[in-house]
Amino acid sequence: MKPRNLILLTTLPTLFFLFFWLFYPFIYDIYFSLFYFRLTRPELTRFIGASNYVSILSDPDFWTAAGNTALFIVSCLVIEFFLGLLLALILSFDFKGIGVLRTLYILPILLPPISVGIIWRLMFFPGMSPINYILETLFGFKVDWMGGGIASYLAIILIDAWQWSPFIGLILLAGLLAMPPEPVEAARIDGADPIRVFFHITLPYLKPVILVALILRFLDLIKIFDPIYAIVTGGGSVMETLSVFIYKRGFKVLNIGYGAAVSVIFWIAAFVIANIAVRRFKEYLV
Amino acid sequence: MVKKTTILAVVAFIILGIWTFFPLYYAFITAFKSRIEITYWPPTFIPKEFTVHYWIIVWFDRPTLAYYRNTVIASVLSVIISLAFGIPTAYTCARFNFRNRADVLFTILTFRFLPPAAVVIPLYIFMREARLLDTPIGLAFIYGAINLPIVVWVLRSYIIDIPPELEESYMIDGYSRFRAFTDITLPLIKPGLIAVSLLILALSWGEFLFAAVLTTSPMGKTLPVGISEYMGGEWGYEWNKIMAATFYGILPLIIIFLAIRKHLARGLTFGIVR
Amino acid sequence: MVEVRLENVTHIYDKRVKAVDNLNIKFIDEKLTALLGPSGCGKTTTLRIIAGLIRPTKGRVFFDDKDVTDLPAEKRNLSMVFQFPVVYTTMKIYDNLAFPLRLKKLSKEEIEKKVKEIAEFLGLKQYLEIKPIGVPADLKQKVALGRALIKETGLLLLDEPLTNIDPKARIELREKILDVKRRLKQTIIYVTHDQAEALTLADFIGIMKDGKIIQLGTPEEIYERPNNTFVAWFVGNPGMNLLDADLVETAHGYFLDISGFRLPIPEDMGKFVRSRISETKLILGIRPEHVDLYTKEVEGGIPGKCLTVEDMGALFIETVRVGEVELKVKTTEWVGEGQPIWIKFPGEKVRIFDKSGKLIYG
Amino acid sequence: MARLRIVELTKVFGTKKVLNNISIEVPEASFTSILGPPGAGKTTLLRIIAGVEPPTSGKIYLDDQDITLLPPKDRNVAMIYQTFALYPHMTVFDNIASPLRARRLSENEIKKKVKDIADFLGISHLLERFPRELSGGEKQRVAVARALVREAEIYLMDEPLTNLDYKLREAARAELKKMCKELKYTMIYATPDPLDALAMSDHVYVLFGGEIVQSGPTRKVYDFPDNIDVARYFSFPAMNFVECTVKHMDDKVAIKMPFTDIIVQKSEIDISEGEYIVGIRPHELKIMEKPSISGVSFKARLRLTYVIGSESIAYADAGETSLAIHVPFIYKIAEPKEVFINLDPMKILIFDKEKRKRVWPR
Repeated sequence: MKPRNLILLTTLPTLFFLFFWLFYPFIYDIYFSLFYFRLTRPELTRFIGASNYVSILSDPDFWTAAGNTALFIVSCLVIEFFLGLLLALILSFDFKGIGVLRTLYILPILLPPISVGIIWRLMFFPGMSPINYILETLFGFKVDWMGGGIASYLAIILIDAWQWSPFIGLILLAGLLAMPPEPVEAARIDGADPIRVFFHITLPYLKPVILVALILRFLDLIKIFDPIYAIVTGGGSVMETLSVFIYKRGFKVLNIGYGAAVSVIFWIAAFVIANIAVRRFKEYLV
Repeated sequence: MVKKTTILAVVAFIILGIWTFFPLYYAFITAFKSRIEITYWPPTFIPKEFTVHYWIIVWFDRPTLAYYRNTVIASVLSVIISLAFGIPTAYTCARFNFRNRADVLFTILTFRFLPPAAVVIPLYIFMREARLLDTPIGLAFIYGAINLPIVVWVLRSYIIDIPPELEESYMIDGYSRFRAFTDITLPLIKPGLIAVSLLILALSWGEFLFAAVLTTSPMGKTLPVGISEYMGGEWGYEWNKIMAATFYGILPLIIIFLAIRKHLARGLTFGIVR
Repeated sequence: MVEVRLENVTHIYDKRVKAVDNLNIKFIDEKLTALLGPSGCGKTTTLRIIAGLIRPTKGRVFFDDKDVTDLPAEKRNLSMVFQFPVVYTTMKIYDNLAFPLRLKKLSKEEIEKKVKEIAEFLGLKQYLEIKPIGVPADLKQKVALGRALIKETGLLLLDEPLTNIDPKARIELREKILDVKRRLKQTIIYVTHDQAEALTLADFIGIMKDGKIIQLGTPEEIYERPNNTFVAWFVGNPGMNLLDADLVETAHGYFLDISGFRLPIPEDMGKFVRSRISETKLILGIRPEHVDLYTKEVEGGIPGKCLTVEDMGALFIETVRVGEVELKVKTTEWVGEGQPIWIKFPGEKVRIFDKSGKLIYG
Repeated sequence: MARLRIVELTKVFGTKKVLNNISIEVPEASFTSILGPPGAGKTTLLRIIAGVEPPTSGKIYLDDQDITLLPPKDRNVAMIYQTFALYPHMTVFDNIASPLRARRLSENEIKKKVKDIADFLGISHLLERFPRELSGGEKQRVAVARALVREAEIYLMDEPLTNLDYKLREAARAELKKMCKELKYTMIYATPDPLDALAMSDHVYVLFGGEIVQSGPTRKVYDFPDNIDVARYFSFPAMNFVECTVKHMDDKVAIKMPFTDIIVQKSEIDISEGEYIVGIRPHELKIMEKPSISGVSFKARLRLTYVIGSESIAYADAGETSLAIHVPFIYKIAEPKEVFINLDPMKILIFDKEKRKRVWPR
């Protein structure tokens, strides 16, 4: 077979498959977004042009959700980076049994986010929160984690950090372990103490790996949904991100047209950001 | 100096250890507590009465077995689908340097980061029309699609590590390119292939948003959705049952995690970090 | 200015691999000693033990009779250049060179003076203001060498510093290392697998194999009087011809019986060899360039046939068969394949080893 | 065995022409080298001959059959890669048996053939091992065995000696040459090393930047390079080049170089007046204590000597010009010193300064 045909035969089906499931629905989003369309009242469906967009963009709740998403992304990235770096550093020590610890300490990564959310919901649940008990015993105060506002915001960051700091830790650890020993050794022979070695040699060396970890984390955080859902559902107070906003306005209320319009905005924003971000990986294409 | 570092490291290990394992521990022992004990204040950190009752009962007072079955079907099928599309693409993108290769690869990768929430509404309508609502088959296709970028990128990185000379040499020995792929490359990337299969199995296993929207009948739900529904309604405070169910749900994932630990960084970074 | 001494040093990796095996060696002050050996012989491990980057499993390391075995690398006050050029890519080349001095807390003026001096010496002046990213390996290695020299320590360790340098740039760096050796009174330990570098640069060569020093001597001693067959084969290009032989004593004097022909040897040599071995089996060694080769029959010449000729430009390497053995001969004249030839072994160039490979005559 | 003919072959990758209008003829049972620096297109050329890479244009004939479009499995060409390309998940036996299995031979036949070739190459004891358990030299033998186990029309070798250490290389050259002669194989050997080409091949094609710049019998190309680039590349040690001016004086010709003049009869060197570049091989220069009566002698300052195995290269400054001199034995100097250098005017090459083409010898 000619290489050209082989390439077409192997790439086109994949692209088609992806487009069918993940792009074609977006076209539908655009279509629906131009209608007033409730699943429960199909007889009321009518073309309304850009009205859905107008009402979204003038809806303060939408802007709050967008702002919340941005805020979550920034706070989670900062906290997870530092925790992840700390984790990577201590796990890079070499002693007997470190292999087991390296596995155990990154365990949360592969747990389903929704299960993680449920486990933490227990940790935060009013009236039975062991965290509140510890806080009360040690510091004499309690927090209403699920009551909305700053506390809920903190709770969700904690959940995300718990699950994903190990992800950053895992990547940085891989970077640390792949680091050639010579630069550190050379710096030691030059007479540098461990702290200088860390800032002058190790950290600059890790820079590309850190960038990869943060970009991937960033792109995932845009979609943040599960932990918030876990905290919010069944009575928790509202702390909406864009994903939750679509879910609630579009789906739970079954206002498809409106939800589709939010989806279009969100999809385009995510696509542009993701496409720019992933192209930073160009150097890894070989 | 050395001693100070060691002490600091030990302290960090302990703090991070508590932070990582306390929630898991507490959730785990909660599943052994009695109905009354879970409401105790102060909460108990070691169950006073130790009962396995709820570990058994969760199988019966909800269709947990059906959840399990749906999850298994959806995730296993999604692995097959994404490998079927992904392996050929990964191979040509690793072996041929064609003009639009970078665009193809980046387009594929971008799809991984699109928010599911933004396409879930049309997919709901589509699935309803296609009569795939409430079936694991429908979910399997979607999971296959969202995991396809991982398969392409990760397997591509494993294939690149196999020198093309091996295949060429095999072709010069007298075999076709297809045989060279099946006899040489495939056996050599086997560890990577297994790892990436288990990784996407795990990711499909725990997917929530699509499953929550696209399954509505009790018998059609997957584990994450089923369990999340324990939280509402009359079950809302039965944390022992919720936790038992949760742990049943994550147990296979812990086994997968242990199996692919060495490939995890590479798998989660699309083959970028080795 | 530093005499380095290893006493009974043994190093075992992963509880299994014995990289260095009970090593005793003294590196003479202000001389360049090369550790030469095939890959995996333990030479780099030895160097890293001296640097303090590895703590030996057993044994002590002394600098001028001071036991430094427990001292970490940063406190040993030595400098080192690695096989893979190590530069700090986040700093300008100026700061790379200044880095060790800043750690020593020298004044700004002093640092500037020294950096300028070193940059001048290594030809780095026009590069001082750039960061060493994407620059060729030889430039990086010069920066690394500069960083090693600027500290003015008494001990310089070089770990295959030319191996990863492009062959053209190697010539210049080699000259710089020779310059360093001439100008500074440093003890230099130079690890290499390349006999050319060792023979050229070193005052002393230590040949290593399987974690042991097999021979330590001047390049001339190593080349002329290899004390065993491994050294004889390893050094030289091609290595020494080594032929199994049998010492025969007859009424007409001594002969070496090599399968298919006999080589008469002088009386005193025969006697000497006889007195040193218990049996008659031995190994005769002769370097390819020392075999005399004739295309016409000569008195005392052993007849044979030329098998293959390798044209080496300036010289030819002939593989010839005499009796039942093959040996290599270096010639300046081309001799065609299949042509009859006669060879002679000049007595003073013949080396004799016992069956275990130890030198007994020559 | 077959002869190979390549006609006007061109290969374009993207916008880059990696091979440009290549025409090659390889006679049956001959050893042909493709000599060129890394990146010249040697590997691509071999891969096109093997059929794993299609050419952009041009034809390839095996005897008289056009094989340009045949897939590799249908053209019976064997190739040995620089990295040996052993299949890591197969034993040595299965590696060697692979081309036989592709031809659907019976298992008994396969066993016999593999055993024969393994005996021939001395690797019978390795058949049950996996490639990772082999040393570099053993891997190379297995790769050779896999190529030789079937009777291919053409054998292609892509730098099979590059990944061996120098001790193995010096033995491998003679062996490879001998084997090809004995078995009458048609061999195409790609290498960046002028010594490989010189030592082994009957014919050489010099490939620069995807173009063949010169071809012919190996020693002829070596002795009479068409231009400066070939002369610089295909010489070992690398040739010295000196700019000169040629003046006619009656029946004499004066070649004025910066450090000395060569004056010869017009009958000896017959070129017109003008600016030229002289090429002098390092082994045509001799170091002397006193000026010699024959040839041309001039003063120079011996700067350093570099020992390469059993030979040396000395670097001397004659005025502003640095010259490399090959010395066929180990030669070292402690300090730079003044010497005389002798040169035989009949051994020089003269190139046109503008066109860089050889003008003498004609």
